[in-house]
Amino acid sequence: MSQHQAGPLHASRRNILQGAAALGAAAGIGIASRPGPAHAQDAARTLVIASPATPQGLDIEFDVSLGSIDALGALYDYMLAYEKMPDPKAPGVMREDIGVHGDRPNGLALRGRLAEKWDISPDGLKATFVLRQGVKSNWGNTFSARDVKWTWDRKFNLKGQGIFQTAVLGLKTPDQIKVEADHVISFSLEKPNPLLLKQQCNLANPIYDSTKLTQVGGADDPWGVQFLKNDSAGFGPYKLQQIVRGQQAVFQAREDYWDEKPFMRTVVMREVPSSASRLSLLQGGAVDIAQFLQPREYMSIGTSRTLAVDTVNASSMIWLELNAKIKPFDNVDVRRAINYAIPHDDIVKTVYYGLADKLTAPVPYIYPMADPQYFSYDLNLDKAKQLLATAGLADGFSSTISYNAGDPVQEPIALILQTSLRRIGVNVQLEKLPAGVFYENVTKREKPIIFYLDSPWTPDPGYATFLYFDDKSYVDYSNYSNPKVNELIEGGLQTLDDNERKATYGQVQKILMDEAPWGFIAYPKYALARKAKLSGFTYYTSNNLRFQDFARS
Amino acid sequence: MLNSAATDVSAANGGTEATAAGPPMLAVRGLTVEFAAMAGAAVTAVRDFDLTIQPGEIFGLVGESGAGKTTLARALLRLPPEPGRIAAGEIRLAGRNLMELNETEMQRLRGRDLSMIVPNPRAELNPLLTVGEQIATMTRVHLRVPSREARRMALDMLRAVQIPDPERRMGAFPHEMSGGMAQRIVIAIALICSPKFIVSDDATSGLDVTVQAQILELLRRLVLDRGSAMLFITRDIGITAHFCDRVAVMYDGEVMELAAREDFFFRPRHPYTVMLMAAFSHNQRLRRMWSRPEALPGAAEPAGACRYVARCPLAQDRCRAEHPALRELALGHFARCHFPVRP
Amino acid sequence: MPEAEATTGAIAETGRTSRLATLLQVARARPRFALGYVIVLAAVLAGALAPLVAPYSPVEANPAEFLQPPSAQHWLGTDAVGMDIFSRVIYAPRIDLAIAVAGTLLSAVVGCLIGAWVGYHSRGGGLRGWLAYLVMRAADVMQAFPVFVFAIALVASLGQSVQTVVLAIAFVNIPIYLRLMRSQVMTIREMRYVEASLVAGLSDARTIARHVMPNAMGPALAQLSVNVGWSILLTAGLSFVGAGVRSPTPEWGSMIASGFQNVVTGEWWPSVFPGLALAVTVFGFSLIGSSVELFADPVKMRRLTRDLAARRRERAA
Amino acid sequence: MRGLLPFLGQRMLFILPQLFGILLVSFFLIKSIPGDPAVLMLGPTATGDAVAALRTKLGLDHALPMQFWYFLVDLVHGDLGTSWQTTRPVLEDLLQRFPATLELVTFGLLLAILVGVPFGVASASHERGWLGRIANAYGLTAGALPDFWLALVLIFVFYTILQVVPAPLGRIDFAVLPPPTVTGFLTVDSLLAGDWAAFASAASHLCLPVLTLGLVNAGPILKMTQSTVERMLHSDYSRYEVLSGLPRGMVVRHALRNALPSIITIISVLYGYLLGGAVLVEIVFSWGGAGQYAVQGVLNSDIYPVLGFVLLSAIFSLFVYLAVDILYFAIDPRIGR
Repeated sequence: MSQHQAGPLHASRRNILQGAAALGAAAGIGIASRPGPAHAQDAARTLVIASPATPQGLDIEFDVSLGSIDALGALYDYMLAYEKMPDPKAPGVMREDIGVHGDRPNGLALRGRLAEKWDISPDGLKATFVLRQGVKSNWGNTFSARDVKWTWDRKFNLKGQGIFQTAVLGLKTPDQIKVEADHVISFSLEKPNPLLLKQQCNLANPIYDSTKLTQVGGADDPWGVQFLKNDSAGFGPYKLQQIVRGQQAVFQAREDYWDEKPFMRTVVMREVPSSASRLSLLQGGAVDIAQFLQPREYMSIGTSRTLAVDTVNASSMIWLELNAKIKPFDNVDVRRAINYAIPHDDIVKTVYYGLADKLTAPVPYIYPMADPQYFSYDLNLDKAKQLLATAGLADGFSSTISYNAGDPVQEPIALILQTSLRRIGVNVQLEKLPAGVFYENVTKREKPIIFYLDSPWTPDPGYATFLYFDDKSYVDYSNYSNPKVNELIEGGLQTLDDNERKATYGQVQKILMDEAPWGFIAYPKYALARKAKLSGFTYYTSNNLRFQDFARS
Repeated sequence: MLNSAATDVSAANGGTEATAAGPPMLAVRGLTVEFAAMAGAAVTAVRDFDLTIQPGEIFGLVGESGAGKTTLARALLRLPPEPGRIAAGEIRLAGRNLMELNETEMQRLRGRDLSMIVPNPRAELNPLLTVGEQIATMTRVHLRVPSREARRMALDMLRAVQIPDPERRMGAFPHEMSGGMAQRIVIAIALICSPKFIVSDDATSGLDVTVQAQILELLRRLVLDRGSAMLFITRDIGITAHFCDRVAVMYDGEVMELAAREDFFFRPRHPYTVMLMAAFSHNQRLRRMWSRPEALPGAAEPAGACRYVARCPLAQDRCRAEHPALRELALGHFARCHFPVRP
Repeated sequence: MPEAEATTGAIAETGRTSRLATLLQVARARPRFALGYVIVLAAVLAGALAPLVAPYSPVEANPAEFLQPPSAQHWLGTDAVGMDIFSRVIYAPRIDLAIAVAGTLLSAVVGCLIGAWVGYHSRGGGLRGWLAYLVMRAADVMQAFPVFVFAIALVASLGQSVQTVVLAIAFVNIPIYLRLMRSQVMTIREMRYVEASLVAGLSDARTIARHVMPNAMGPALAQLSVNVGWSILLTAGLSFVGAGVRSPTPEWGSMIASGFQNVVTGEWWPSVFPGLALAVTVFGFSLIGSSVELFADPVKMRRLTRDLAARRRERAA
Repeated sequence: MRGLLPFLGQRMLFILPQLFGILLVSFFLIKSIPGDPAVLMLGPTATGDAVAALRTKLGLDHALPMQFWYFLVDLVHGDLGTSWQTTRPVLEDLLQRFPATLELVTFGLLLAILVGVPFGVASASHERGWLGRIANAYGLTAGALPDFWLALVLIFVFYTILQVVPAPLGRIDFAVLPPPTVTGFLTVDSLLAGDWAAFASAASHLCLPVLTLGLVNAGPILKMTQSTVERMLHSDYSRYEVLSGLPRGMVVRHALRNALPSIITIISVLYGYLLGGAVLVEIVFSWGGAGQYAVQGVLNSDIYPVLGFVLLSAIFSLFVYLAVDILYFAIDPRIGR
């Protein structure tokens, strides 16, 4: 009897529960079908990247942070590009063919992008580009020579990092860039410049949609600075769908892109500040790529069947700026002594887990004309002490090494250095600088020894050495100054003959290694941790990803 | 105290009201309360105490500060002040031996059959609860009446203790009441369950003389109406003269003299009693001497001596050598003295 | 309830005859108090004797042996650059205790001095009374500040060094002592002997120094130990976000921080051991703090003595 | 309740100068940290001209007092400035991050209360029993644990070894879309949206950080509860209740009620403190909360996030204290009437 009574009651309760479950399920479907990046119809064509930071700005003039450079290669197109070739060591990985090709025009293996044809006059003073027709921007505006002209005018006017781009080409006024016809543009130089074509491939020279930018900026903001903080106007394969800084940026492939449509229709960059977290997201399958892991974490991926790590030799270098204007680093022997006390092998093994090579030249070893033969600074504490004695510092001295708290490898390297330097009587204090103020400290050049990790994007020894060692360059953060070196570097930047240049830069590298303006530490490799099924990774000397390279098998 | 003396006293004590039927309302035998000390022997605050109180009787107990009155009062509810502990003795309430009850049974009994009226009631009442709630809680807990009934009973009780405007006062908080008003509330709490026995500890000490008189009258009537009995503990010997059926005086944990009211006041036999009365009846200055801390009974008295010997003007060698027993000097009149004062 | 008070008072009286014996008994009966002193003593000794005891240099990187799990060679393992964790853990009290004790003492001295002055003049009018009021409002502001953000900002603004951390810790603690002292002094100010000394012609400053301060120091002193423990935690916290002492100074907080990334991947020892040492030390200080609190509180002390006596009696029975 | 409004009004009057003082101190303190926002904003490749131009634009070329004045003027207009790190208005950033911190701290404190109060009451009413001893030991231990270390240990045990909780990576799985923002509390919002997947994810991410904060902060709550309830149980009125034969449970309940003001006070103090004090736990769990935002601001010379955070937490504390006052008012008839 009591069971009979309980029966219907139970039933009705169950009904209610079922109803609730149905509601829940409906809600679940609601989520799944909600138009969102992570739930696009075709998950296979969505690329999810765990990144240390979402793009801070989207304007290369003011921002070269990690997230930003990955965005640039997707949102913008460039005049030229290097041809791709398979990486000699990493199977399945492509890289730019940046070598010297005597058989090709201008000695370079280039392919046209926004420029279809290009030509440099025999005296090397004028370059003419014939531009591609029918290219549309993400705002639907048609590409023309005016866009190129406007792009370079912007650099002259804003005086951000673009002013460096103009200077490196020897451009003094905007008038040197001329619209010859609707789709023809020319660059006129006072002196021949071997970088002219290389710079057209440089990530820092994206071509803007001038129509859109002049229109949105109006008179107050003729160069569209405000607009470009949070949006893009370019001719690249993707457009920006959403950016929430600190959380994520979403990119959508453009249907009206002029070239081959990218495989990945949607790209989601999620900000995950901790590298361990990025790794664990990749391991959990939540993301396709985990960027910038720590060396130890790459090793931990090891032999996983679902994950893979691509490791390639790269253009990055990490070194100590030995400030030549601060005693005792004005003394060459002291700088040499420091170099002899760097335990390269320990650093490469303990800190990088082998994912680096020792820094054997003042330019990236993958660049043409880089020559490791002048490197002689294998760990030799006796020699170091001897050099200190020669410098009158037999009892050693005290100093400070400043490093970036935001780069996890710098502290362990600093600790190893500290121990090693103590053995030659040099007592260094370690100064940890928060990531945000680290670069300010580098640019102020007031620290005796400060870490620096950088890569000269243009694969050219002249470009690289000018950047770091010519005292006219504002990136000469070690205050190194040698008129002879200046002369050689600048001479090589006005020569088109590759053989002559090779000799010149050989000499430059020899002097630099001898005078040791840096503490030469390592070439960190570029590594990409990804799902095994993801293919197409291509390495660029600007160390960025281009989302359009990737496909899923 | 010698055992023989104890039995002696209890027999005589009970004999006072030999006509009363049934067991006495409260019978205490050999109650001893000790306080532990970190170093040295324990201090005895109430020693080998005997007391018998009949139904309907109001028994006065007078003593100075430190005589052990409060310790005794609380020990009767088996809750001696911490860190004291009942070391020996027996407490019978209407024949039931309280020492044999467990804590839960004791808890049910307190406030129900055996309740206590405390001094300084404004501090004793819970400041966050209305007085109505506090009174009603007693019946809800002890008599298990529903809340509504409990409220009604509380209201009746407030009327009974003559609180003006009782409906409004039900919702008042203790801090909103005067001392006399709060004292009435505490009396209401003590009496609402019609307990068999009430211990009143210095209940009127903080009150104005006029209020004091009203409250005493009220208390007397309520106790008698309900057929209860009461132990009325006070420092004020004068009150007992009007209010109590029998009176005892206590010194250093012992009864020094015990007699029916008239006997006690007209024919005191113990030197201490005489001194108390003299001090009380003469002038203010002497009265103040009563609670002077220097006058505290010393724990250092030799074990074999009369506890009062140090202050006694009539002390002789025997008083220092032999602890006197409580002797019945006349019918129902006891004194603990080798050399009682002639009446 | 005056009578019960009097009785217990009498008992306390007998207890006072042998105060030291009581303390010893309490220590025996409450071994945790003794434990507190033992822990702190051990930490101090570890710091003092570290150069003799430590098997390795606490700041020497040995890249050949990085991230070794605990073993016979490295009792507590090694960290990411091969420094011996045991050596670093026992060297750390030098920094952690020094900073915490120095910071606490500094704040106590400054806080008490200002607090005494403010308390002395709080009831007065005029310029001094107004200034005293201003000081109290400033203390309000300081205390309303998120402590941690404030401390980091101080370190960031003054530059990273041991002295700065000490200063930051002193700064955030000052209001505690200021308030304690002020309220004490305000009470004592009203006492007769203070007026007497004023009437006798002593200056304000001398009155404060001679009569007010000594009588008002009690609660501030009782606060010290707990505060040292708390300051150790704050020091470690500062180091954890990178605003504390410089690497590789052996310091528990920064050791925990440097091992932080390794914990997720399973190398727990670089973080866990220093944290354990830190927790045990702070625990020691809070034990001392609670024993001081107990000795300073007559009511609790009485209750404890009674408990002990009761237990002794039970044992005897 | 006629006394309540003037009572609260008085509090408000007191709080405004205090807010001003806090802003003043933080402004000059952060400004004294070396670091030029213009240089930092423009990055390493900026030229001197560009930096100078930006400095003018940001008003950095004015004297500090003037800069403070401009900040106050903007503040009155609801503009808290812009963070150079996120390049977003600070108010927007904070509205996003503050609820994250608040959710963490609120649940953490709830747990702390759930542990601390019953345990404290139990130990106060069984002073000499084993429960009292455990509670004593717990109170002392919890106060000694560095929360960031406890967090690491919990991660090691529950994530690395047992793998029963998600990785310590923020508030919700990356694969799960966060629910539309209503309160900013992910758990609440996902329930409002009926999104069970999001709720499960948010709740599982809350587990360890809440456990950390709960366990550590239960210590002071326990101690306060224990000592106050103990004091109340030794008070005249508790003794009187025992004398009146009220059952032990009721006496303890009344003692707890009388102890509530002290307990509420310690909880409110912890609440205010934890907004900034939970930052270490936020860092360990990559929580992305307001405390983390402020600390990053301090470390990177990003002044406006710090000022914004300090201001917001002061205002929050103000509300907490108001709530506490109202609670006092409700609990204790002696206040304000």
